Order: sequence, then structure tokens, then C-alpha cells
Amino acid sequence: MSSVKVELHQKDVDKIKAIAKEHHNEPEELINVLHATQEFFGYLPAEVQEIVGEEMNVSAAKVFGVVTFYSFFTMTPMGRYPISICTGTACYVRGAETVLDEFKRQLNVEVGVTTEDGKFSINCLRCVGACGLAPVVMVGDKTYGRVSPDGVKDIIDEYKDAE
Amino acid sequence: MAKHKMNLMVCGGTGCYASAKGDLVKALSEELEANDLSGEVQVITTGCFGFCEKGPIVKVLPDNTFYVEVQPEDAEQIVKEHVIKGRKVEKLLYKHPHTKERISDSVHMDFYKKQIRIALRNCGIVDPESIDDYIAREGYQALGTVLGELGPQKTIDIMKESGLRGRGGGGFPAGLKWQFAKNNPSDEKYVVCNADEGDPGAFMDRSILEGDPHTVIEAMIINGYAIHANEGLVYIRAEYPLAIKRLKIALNQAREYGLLGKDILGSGFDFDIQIRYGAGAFVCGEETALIQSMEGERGEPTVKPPFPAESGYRGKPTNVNNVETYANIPVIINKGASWFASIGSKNSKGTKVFALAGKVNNVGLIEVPMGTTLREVIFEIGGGIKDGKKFKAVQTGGPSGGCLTHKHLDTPIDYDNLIKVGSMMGSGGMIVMDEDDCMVSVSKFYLDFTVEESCGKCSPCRIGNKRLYEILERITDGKGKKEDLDKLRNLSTVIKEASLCGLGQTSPNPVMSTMDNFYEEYEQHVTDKKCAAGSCKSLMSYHIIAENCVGCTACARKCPVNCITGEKKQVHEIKQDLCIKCGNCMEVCKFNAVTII
Amino acid sequence: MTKIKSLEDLKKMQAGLRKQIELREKGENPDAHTQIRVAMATCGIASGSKEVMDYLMEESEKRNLDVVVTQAGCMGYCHSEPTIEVTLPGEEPLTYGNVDKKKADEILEKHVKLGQLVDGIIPVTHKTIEEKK
Amino acid sequence: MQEKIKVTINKKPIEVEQGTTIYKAAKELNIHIPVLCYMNLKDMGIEHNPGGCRMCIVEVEGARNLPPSCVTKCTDGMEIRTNTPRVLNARKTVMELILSDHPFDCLICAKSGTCDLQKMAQDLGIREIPYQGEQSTYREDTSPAIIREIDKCINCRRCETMCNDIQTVGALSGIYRGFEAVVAPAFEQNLEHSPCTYCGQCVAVCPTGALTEVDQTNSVLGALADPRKTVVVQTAPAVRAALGEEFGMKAGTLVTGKMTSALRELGFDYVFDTDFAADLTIMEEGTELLDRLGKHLKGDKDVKLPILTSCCPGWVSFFEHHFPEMKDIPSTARSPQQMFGAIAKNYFAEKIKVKREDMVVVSVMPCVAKKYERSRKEFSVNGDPDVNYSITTRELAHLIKQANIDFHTLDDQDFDQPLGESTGASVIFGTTGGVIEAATRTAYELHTGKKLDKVDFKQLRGMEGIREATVDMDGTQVRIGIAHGLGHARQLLEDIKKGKSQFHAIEIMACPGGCIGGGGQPLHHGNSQILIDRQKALYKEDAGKAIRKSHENPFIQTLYKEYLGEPCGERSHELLHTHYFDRKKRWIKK
Repeated sequence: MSSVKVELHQKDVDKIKAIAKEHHNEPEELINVLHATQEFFGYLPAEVQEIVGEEMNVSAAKVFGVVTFYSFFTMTPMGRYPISICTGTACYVRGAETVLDEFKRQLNVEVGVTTEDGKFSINCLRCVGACGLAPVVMVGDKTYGRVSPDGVKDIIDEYKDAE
Repeated sequence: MAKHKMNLMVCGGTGCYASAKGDLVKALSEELEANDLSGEVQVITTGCFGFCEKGPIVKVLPDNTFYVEVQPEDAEQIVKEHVIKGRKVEKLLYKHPHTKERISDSVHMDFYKKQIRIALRNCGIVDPESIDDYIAREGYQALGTVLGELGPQKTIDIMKESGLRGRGGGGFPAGLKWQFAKNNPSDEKYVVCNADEGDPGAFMDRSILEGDPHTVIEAMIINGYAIHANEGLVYIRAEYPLAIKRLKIALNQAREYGLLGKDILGSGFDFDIQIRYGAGAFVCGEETALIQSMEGERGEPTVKPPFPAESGYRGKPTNVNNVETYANIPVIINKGASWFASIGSKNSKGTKVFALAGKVNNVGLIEVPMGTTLREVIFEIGGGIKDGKKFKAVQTGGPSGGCLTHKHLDTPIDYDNLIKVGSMMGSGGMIVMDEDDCMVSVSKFYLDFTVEESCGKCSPCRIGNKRLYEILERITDGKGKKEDLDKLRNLSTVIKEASLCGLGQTSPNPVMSTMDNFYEEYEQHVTDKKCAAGSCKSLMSYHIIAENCVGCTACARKCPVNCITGEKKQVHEIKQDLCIKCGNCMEVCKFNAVTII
Repeated sequence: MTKIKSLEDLKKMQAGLRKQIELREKGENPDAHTQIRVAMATCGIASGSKEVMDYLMEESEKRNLDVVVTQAGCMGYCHSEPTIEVTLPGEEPLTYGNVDKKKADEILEKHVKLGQLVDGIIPVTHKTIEEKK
Repeated sequence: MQEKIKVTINKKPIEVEQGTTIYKAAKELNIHIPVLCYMNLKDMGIEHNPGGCRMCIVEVEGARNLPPSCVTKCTDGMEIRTNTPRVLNARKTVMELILSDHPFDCLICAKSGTCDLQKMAQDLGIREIPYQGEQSTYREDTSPAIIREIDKCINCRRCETMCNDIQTVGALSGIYRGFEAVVAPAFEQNLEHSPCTYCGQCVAVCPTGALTEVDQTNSVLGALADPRKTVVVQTAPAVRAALGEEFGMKAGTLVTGKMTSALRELGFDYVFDTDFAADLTIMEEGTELLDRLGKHLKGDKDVKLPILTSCCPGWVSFFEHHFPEMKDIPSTARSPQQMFGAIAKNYFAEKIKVKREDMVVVSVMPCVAKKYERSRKEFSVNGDPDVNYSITTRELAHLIKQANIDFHTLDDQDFDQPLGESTGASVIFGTTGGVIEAATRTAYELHTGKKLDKVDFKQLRGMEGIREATVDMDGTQVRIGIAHGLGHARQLLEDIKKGKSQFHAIEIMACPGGCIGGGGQPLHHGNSQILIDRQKALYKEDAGKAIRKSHENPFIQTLYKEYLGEPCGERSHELLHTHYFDRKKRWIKK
């Protein structure tokens, strides 16, 4: 997992400290703390993990071990419009793979990678529970149902010029 | 409070929420406001109605009108026509797929006819953000009975008599599990609700938490009292923001009412619940992995025994049940063990919620008595196969389950029967497949999932599943050899027998069951290098039938890689080395001149 | 918010809250209750069907009758508005025309409570409104 | 008393205590079940049984699956089979799977011959790997002391347990999941950028070639071949008690004389003994202790007590990383290896009229961290390190084998003088409790001015992780603490920080057992009795020595007279003392 080098400022460190404190600096709450931290920073760069570890009294290696175990955590910033393609079974049998391929083709990026302009990133997720709408694609919080490869362009266009 | 004459129940489940092109609740409320009807008609956001295929759904009560595929722009018509004039909005009623008749209420819809709702009893009726609604529906009464009359052991006895088995997958008798946890002496015990629904294609737990969070809270308190635990934890997927929000609201309401906290209902019993988030690891559905994860560790399972009932969270006796199991418990206490035991089959009592999805007309969340046959579920409730295609298989139990076929359609669904035919109940995913689905690809799909979700702790699962996947990939790529089939069998057996946890012990099920039921399809892939379902791209090629081709150039224009050549009005040709097998040419040809070989 | 201190408290509270949910519960299974449908099209409202509906709702609650009152569209008896349709559980529906509060009171007391027919029935040859359309 | 339960294994009945695992019950019946991840160092209180490798699976009558014998406990009436065709096929298949994700460079692997995986593949008669496919690959990482070639990792997680649970260093963790899962430092960085102390306990327990020490044997051979160089070798005390094992001798066989012969045969110009420097360490550290103790007894509130030993480089790294705020407490005395290097390259080089840059000092150590220690900048003069190369006991064995030396038939020879003379006190440096016992012998006499007759301080000996004792120095009660294994060290330091424990002096060794259990020693393969035997050997050598107190070593006395002046004097400070660094990583940008 490659990480982006970041410079942390005192206020970032204070924020992490505050989050850790909210969770009583209790090693057990590491995952909850990582959730809150990722929500704040958008991702979990190594420097952030180091401080989380220090605050939670857990080694950086272990924090990294936990971060890389769970697919929800990421060490690279996502695009401004993160595209998640559901590849749960219901979506799979209704053609999610071809939709995914089309997104990859049109944006020219692989899964887990952010486009050069920082706008889009593609991720796969397992079942958002909207199987009635399969195949399902999410852009940020917005859900698109019954997406076909033909509809991919429209979805991208919706965000392409948005700022 | 003003007396309401009418309720507009708007489904607030994720499925409906996602398919609405705007804020339906807001649109309806504004329309009512505009017509000065806010005092008489109440808009209520409820949990999932189950019929996700046709969402967003709005139900009008008390006249029980079931509107499907409602969008915000329909609000005006609903209010002006239905609310004011009492005329049903015809175009929003469900249309029977065969008779084309419009059906106005859920009672008469095939989708609902065979269902009995116990776990989902409040979904679609109560406002999940209102504890008063829940209390009005006998909510927390079971807790009162347990605390005031039954006491711990009698409660566990009722659980045992009811025959309730864990709904999370394994089907272990819940009462027995409670008994073990109770019998292990400790001054510190825990109750854990497993809401880490990770099975792709299953969303019953999420629907329950979104639609009726209090039932889970009530059951957890009962559980805590029965085993002498004072602390509960809900381990929930972080990907379920709505369920988390509603659960938090419900927890706060229960605390305000004193149903959580110290001295609950004057019984002297203390109990509270906290939330722990999952972070995207299927293996954390396994209870020992879940406990690791709750302790802030990597979610790697540990060897059982010791079971969590002896040594679980923080090394203390812990009882883990999943959401659906808990949702049954207050009803069992209220209506009695024998009532519950009268529903279902011999060794599987009560109902089971299934997430019916795939190539079936009525996708959605259903709750049927144990012992209902697959045929009833797929062809009656599910309305048969989409687009008039032929039924081929149904996959139950998710990545741990198997693919069943025609010959299993009349098998009554229960824990033991499904295992007998090589599948599993699992958490209740049920994916229907049609003639276009290649069974080798389907097992490859599941193995892909397992490989990604394996924790990597034990060798058979870590490496074995990867190798299984690679062999399947080879076969679907047309590079399979006859001996690969023997390798699949041996590997599957060893992974099943030698893996550490439930994930590895069941991961070969999709392979084994498809090999049992569709062996000829595997053989065909390996020996003839053919995929009859036409889904393995490497095993097929598109060709133009010269007699049929009129040279309209439609295919050539649609081809994304320009691999179709030929002048206008001349027979076209597909350059095989360039073709990416997207199928566009076949789709666009009006003269049936493109074929797959 | 006050804490619930005992099972008795809870039961009391539940009794108070039942009304809130009754409308919905009955609607879930309308066939188990007596249903009264009030025609509420323009013609009905003009001739006072709204008042009749309010009356029916209030009174059936006061008298503790197991009744679901709903509104319907025009039943096609504009000459006899307000019209209401009464369906006892398991029985065929019957339609009354020219219903005012007095008539409504009679229908509740006799038809709904005792199952006796009241004057003013419009013969519809046993068809529900829906089927007629 | 717990009741006994009856089980049968391969139809042989046995009675075992409740809670006994199938593996242990089988062992009692002399039924060997192969294990890869399981490790039981029972004398150290270390048991590692994640149940992950699945090599030890057995068949239990009535069980659906094949349970792992290392963690599955016997239940009454259990019928166990360890060798049915079903078990053997599964075991073989699992092995084939493990090998399918393992590099095929056995012949040139550093672990070849001592690799548990290789041996097991041999035992199972694996001749082909039917399940070939993608292999997981990772970046190789070479640090000053340890090489991580984790393509060879089989996820037994022993190293992780040693690093986190036993040593509490926290340099390693399981990372990723599924097929990519492996053990690595945070962010997959090199060990150098982690809090690793190079204690080498991960290396000591790794069943494959995934973790090995940096091999310096070629550099040593290069120096020996260079006619311009004078090559001096020093050997640490624990080496002589373990080297024989590499040649098939019983654990605890003392091979001091043979080792000396072998080193001479290899071509070293001077064969010296680190024990000499250990005596020197006692002079410096003992003096420091007495100085601080004396001030303390006079009521000086600023004096730093307890004094902590500083001869173990793993331990030094540990407090630099984890307790930097306590870096003023340890003794400033360099370790024996570094004292030796400094004396060799200054005093001895001068004495034999060899230029510093023409002298090569090689150390043979039971330790991996010594490789790192010798590379620390403060131990170099103008880029020339005081100790040029540090090789482990295992590497020395390789050198001897490479040079066709028949170790068994070598005669016993003595070390060269003057840096080869040592006392019994220095010999026991190699075991936990030894350094402080040696220091006590000298400190007693220097403090009281009386002669110490009974030199054996039995209360300081043993294998418990943390030991406490009080030594009566003619009325002055000196409280002594001992910890071995960094986890125990952490515990002791936390107690001191909290004010729970009060000591005057504490000895800490990074490795369980002290240097006898060092990361550079012949592999114990999970048999902790070996460490006990090595310990016994050292005490035996001590007991047999004519001189058993460091300050009585005549060559030490000469050294002070001729060169150093007095302990902790000016020259000593320059050559024999050091300072410590705060190595805690901080990212905060202002």
C-alpha cells in the first residue's frame, strides 16, 4: 500500500489527540478511532497512523496491520467524486463487471486509483443492499441503480464539469 | 395531538432511498402543507417494505394502498387525487407481470401472499425513529415480562423450547448458546449483536436495524439479563450509515426512558449498549474474528474451543447473536415458545428472512416460514425468472453456500435440508440465476470474493483458495485441463477439512456444489473449450453469417475497437484478433447476422 | 422525558400510545375490521361527506367500535351524496346514500354494532367500487 | 487436583491431565506430529499456538473436520488418529500449497539445512508441486543486522509474537490479509526505520529463510586474505557454550579450547577473548555504581539510581526507542564488544606497532544486535569502526565448515595474551544475572574493602523473567533487579516509573535467558532445555576458573597501570564510555 507523504501541522495532531481522547485512548477502540480519523482526513497516511498509534498506546506496526486488514481504510486520498461499483452477487449476475470495465475504460484508471486530475477514483464494494436496483453504482453518497455500460458516460459527465 | 385520518408510509430503506430521485418525504409533506392537510395526514418514514424491486414505495393507510416506483413529482397526484379525492393513482399501482392487472394492496400481491413477518413485523409499520411507535406495538413488553416474571433461567428455557436457531449462518440453537454463557461463572460477561452483514447480496440485518432498531435493543437487554451480562455491544458495518444513525437514536431514546441504564423497570438490573464499527472484513462475521475486531485487532479468527461463551470479548464469557436472531426474541417471549415452534419445519422453527435477488422478477426482502420450498420462493413470491428466461440455479448462503438446481426446487428450505444438498442457510442471501449464467464463472466469482476476504491466518484458506481461483480462471480462459477437475475436488476437500474457521471451511462450497450439480458444464469448458451460457469470453467468438448480412454497417459503426470490416451492402467480417467480445454487434444487428460460436 | 419505572408503567404507556398506531395496524389487515369508505369526490364533499367522515371517525372511536374509516373517490351515486360503503369482516359491502350525521349514527349503532341493515341501501348488485371501474 | 482423562492416539491409550492438547499427549506417547507455526519455549513461559499452519491436523473420531493438535485439547474418551490416509493427504496437500507460495532457491538459501520447512517437505516426501500459481512477492529489506526476505514467510507469526508479546518492541505486525498477508514493519518500511532493536529473537524463531542475520563471513575471509591487515578476533562468553551444537555436540558442551584452535586455523592473527573486555566493563560499570551509590548514601538527591547495565545493544536500542526520557539512567559504560574494539585499536595496536587502519577487529557474538552496535557512528574514528565485523555463532560455524576444519578432532588451545585473559566473573556475562553477579563480586570488595570468600550469589541466578534480590555489602543493603527479555524489562521500567519498585542496580538482557539465548546462537528449534544446558555450562566454566573476580584479572590491572590510569578516569571516558540518543520518531511539523 503506497502512501502519500504528508506534513502534519500541530492542529492536525491536536485533532487526532482529541479523537483518541474521545475514545478514552483505549487500544480496544482503535478501529473506531481510525474511522473518525479517516473521516476527518479523508484517508489515513502513515504519519497520521503513527500519531494514532502513539495516542492509543499501540505500535505503529500494529496500526498499519489493522489499517491494511480492513478494506474500509485507505492510505491514499480518494477522488473528489469517489465512484463505488457494487460487486455483490446480485449486481454481479446483473452485469456489474461490464459496468466496472466501462468505468475503468472511460476514466483510464484501475480500481483503487485516483484519476490524475484528482476528480474520480474507482472502488469496488460488496453489496450496498440495494439489490433491487442491481447493478448499483455510488458516486459519493448518491446511488445510481440499474446502471448499464451505456449509462456510464452520463454518470461521469454529471461530475466532469462540476466544481 | 391532532387526530390523523391518514398515514402516508414512505419506505426509508436504503434500496428505496437510493432509487428516489429526490426527497420523497419532503415532496409529500410540502404538497400536504400546500393543501392545508398537514394536520390530517401524517407522513411517516418507515423501515423496508421488502419489495425493493419496485421502490421507492409509499403505502397509504388505513386504506392499504401500495404505490410502487413513486418519485417526488408524483407527490402532487397522490395528494390531489388520493388524499383529497380518495381516488387511487392508477399508474403508481403494482402491475401484475403476467395478467397486467393493477393491484392496489400488498395483501393481494403474490410477493406478500406467502410471507409471515415475525422478524420484520414492525418494518413498514413503525417509525423507526420513534420509541413510542415501538412501545405501542407491544415493544419492551417482553423485557418487562422477563425482568418482572420469568427470571433468567425460565427465559432461557423459553428460548430453548422455541427452537430458535441462530440466523447468522451456522444455525446453532440460540437457547443452548445462552445457557452455555449463563453457566460459565464470571463477574463480567458480554452480549454482542453481530450486525456485520458482509454476505454480498444479503441485507436483512440492515433492514431490521433501519426499520425496527428497538427490537434488537430489547432482545439484547433480555439476553444480558438471562446470562447475567451488564454490557452489550453492537458490531455494525460502517457501510450502513442509515442503520447506525437509527440505532443511535434508538439507543438514546431507550436511555431516556430508562430502558437502558441502571435499574431497568425497577428490577435492579443494569444494562447498556455501545457501538463498535466494522471496517469491511467479511471474516468478522465469524464470531471469534468479530471479537478480535471489537478489541481493536485485526479480525483474525481464533481456534474454537474455547468458544466465546467461555472466553470471548476481553476474555470473558460472551454471547454473540446476529440481528435477525435478536429480532425474533421479543415476539417469542410475548407469544410463547409453542406459538413460535408451531411455525416452520421439524428442526428449524419460525421464519427466515431472505434477500431474494438476481434474475428474478420480484427482488426484495422476504420472510417466509421455514420449510417453504425454493419453488414457492422463486416462482410465487419472486414472480419467476426475469425476461422470460429459463431458471438454472439458485445460490443460497452466499460465499459459504452452494448452487442448487431444478432438482432441489421442491426442497423445503431449512438449515438441515440445505446442508444435505450441499449448500447452507448462511445469512439468507438467495440469488437466482438463469440460462445465461455460467456455473464455472459463478464459482469463480465466489472464490474471488473468498480470496479477497480470507484473513490469511491459516495456510489452506490463504493459499488454497487462491489456487482454487487460479484453476477456475484457467478453465474459464479455455486453458483448463482434465486433471484440473480432480485438483479442484482434492483442494476443495482439504480446504474444507483443514481450515481454521467457518470462512475457509465453507469457501469451497460454491465449487463443490456446482461440480456436483453441473459437472458437464465443467467438462465442456475443459474438453470442448465451450461455455454454453455464453459468459466466458475466451471460449467464444462472434461471427457474421454471410447469408443474413445485408451490409448495413450498423455493427461496424457500433464496434468500439473497429474490428468489423466490409463495404456498405457487402458482407462484413469480424477480425477475431482484434475483437474484445463486447457483443455490441450482435445487439445492434437487426438481421440476426451475428452469431456466437 | 420521564423514565419508565416498572412493567405497569410500561403497560399504561402502551395503552396510551396504541391509538397512535391503530390506524396503521388496522390498515395492514383491513379485512379483519369493519371498513367504512366515504365517497369524497367533489360532489361528495359539496354535499357534506367530509363532516360525515369526521363524525364517523370520532364516534367510532368514542363508542370503541372496531372500524376503519377511509375515503374513496366518486362512487357514481352523485344523486345520493354523501354515500358511504360499509363492509363487515367477511361480508359483502353495502352502500348507503344520503348519509348525514343522524344516518351515520344509526349505521354505527345498528349495522356495525348489531349487524342489522338500515334503510337507505343503494343496490349495487354486489360489486365493489374498484371492480366497477 | 484435576481429574485425569483417557484418550487413545493411534489406538494407544494414554491418561492425561485435563487441558492437555492432543499434540502434547501424542508427544508423551512418542508420536511425532509435524508443526510449523507452533512453538513452545516452556522454560521461558512462551507458547505460540495460533493454529495457523494446519500441518499438525489430526483425525478425531466424530469430528467433521481435521482439528489442529497443537491447540485442540483432549476430551475424555477422545479417539485420535494422526496418520490415516485422510490426514496424510490433507497434510501433504497443505504442504504442497505452502511450497507453491515459496521461492525455490533452497540450495542457496541461508537457512538451507536448518530450515524447518525444508525438513518437513523432506519428511513428507514432496516431489512435485501440483498447485502452482502466483507467488506473493515483497521487497527485500537489509538492515545493519537483519535481512528480511519475506517472500519466504509462511505466516507462522512466531516473529510477531516474539517482537510484540515477548519483547514488546512492536516493530513487526501481521499486515494485509488473505494471500498478501505477511509480517512486516509499519508501512512496509525497512527495519531501520522501525523501533527494531535488532535483538534477533525473530531470526531465532523463524522456521524458514524469511528472517536471517546479515552474513559477514565473506568480509571476514576477505580481511584474512589481505596480507596488509592484522586481523584480531574476540569471542563472546556465550559462544563457547553453544558452538558445539552446530557440530552435533550436546547442548551445554563447552568448546572454548576447540574454538580457539579453529580460529587460529582460520588464520586470525590474534585470538582474543571478549571476556577480557567483560572484566574491563565490570571495572568501569562497578566503579560507576559505587560512585552513584556512595553519593546516594550520602544523601545526594540528584544522583540517578538505579543504575542500569548497558552491555546489551538490544536493550540499549530499546530504551532509546521506548524510554528516551530515561536515557540518563543506564551506565555510560560501553559494551564489552566495543570496549574490546577500542582497546584493541588503541592500546593493543600501539603496543604491537600496527597502524589503526591496518588492524581489523572481528567479533564472534551470540547476537544479531552486535552487528548493529558495531555500526553505530559513535564507535568509529574517522570512519574506521572499532569493530570491523561482527559474526554470529552460526556464521562462525559456517566458516569452520567452509574451511574443512574437523571441529571434533581439534585440540584445546588457549587464547592469546594480553587481551585473552579473563576471570570467571566475565564468563557468566553470557547468562541472565551474570553481569550483575560479576559486578557484585567486584563492588563488594571495593565497597567494603574486605575479601569476598563466597563468590556465588545464587539469589541472582535463575530463569524467571524478573528477579529481585538484596545483597548485603557489609551492612549496606543493595537492592538488585534482573530482567531478561525486553517485555520483562518494560515491565520493570514501568514499575520504576510508577515508583512501585526501588532498586540500586538493575541488569537487563534483551534476549530470554540472556546471551545464551541470543538471536545469533544455533537455532533451538523450540527446545528451551537447550538454553538451560548452555547456562549450566557457563556457571561450570566460572566455577573452574582460578580467578573469579574481574578486578583480580592481572592483565586488567596492567592495562590500567600502563594505559588507562583509573576506572572512569579521563582516558576511560574517552575510550570506554558512551552516550545515548532519543530515537523516538516524531512527525509533528511546527
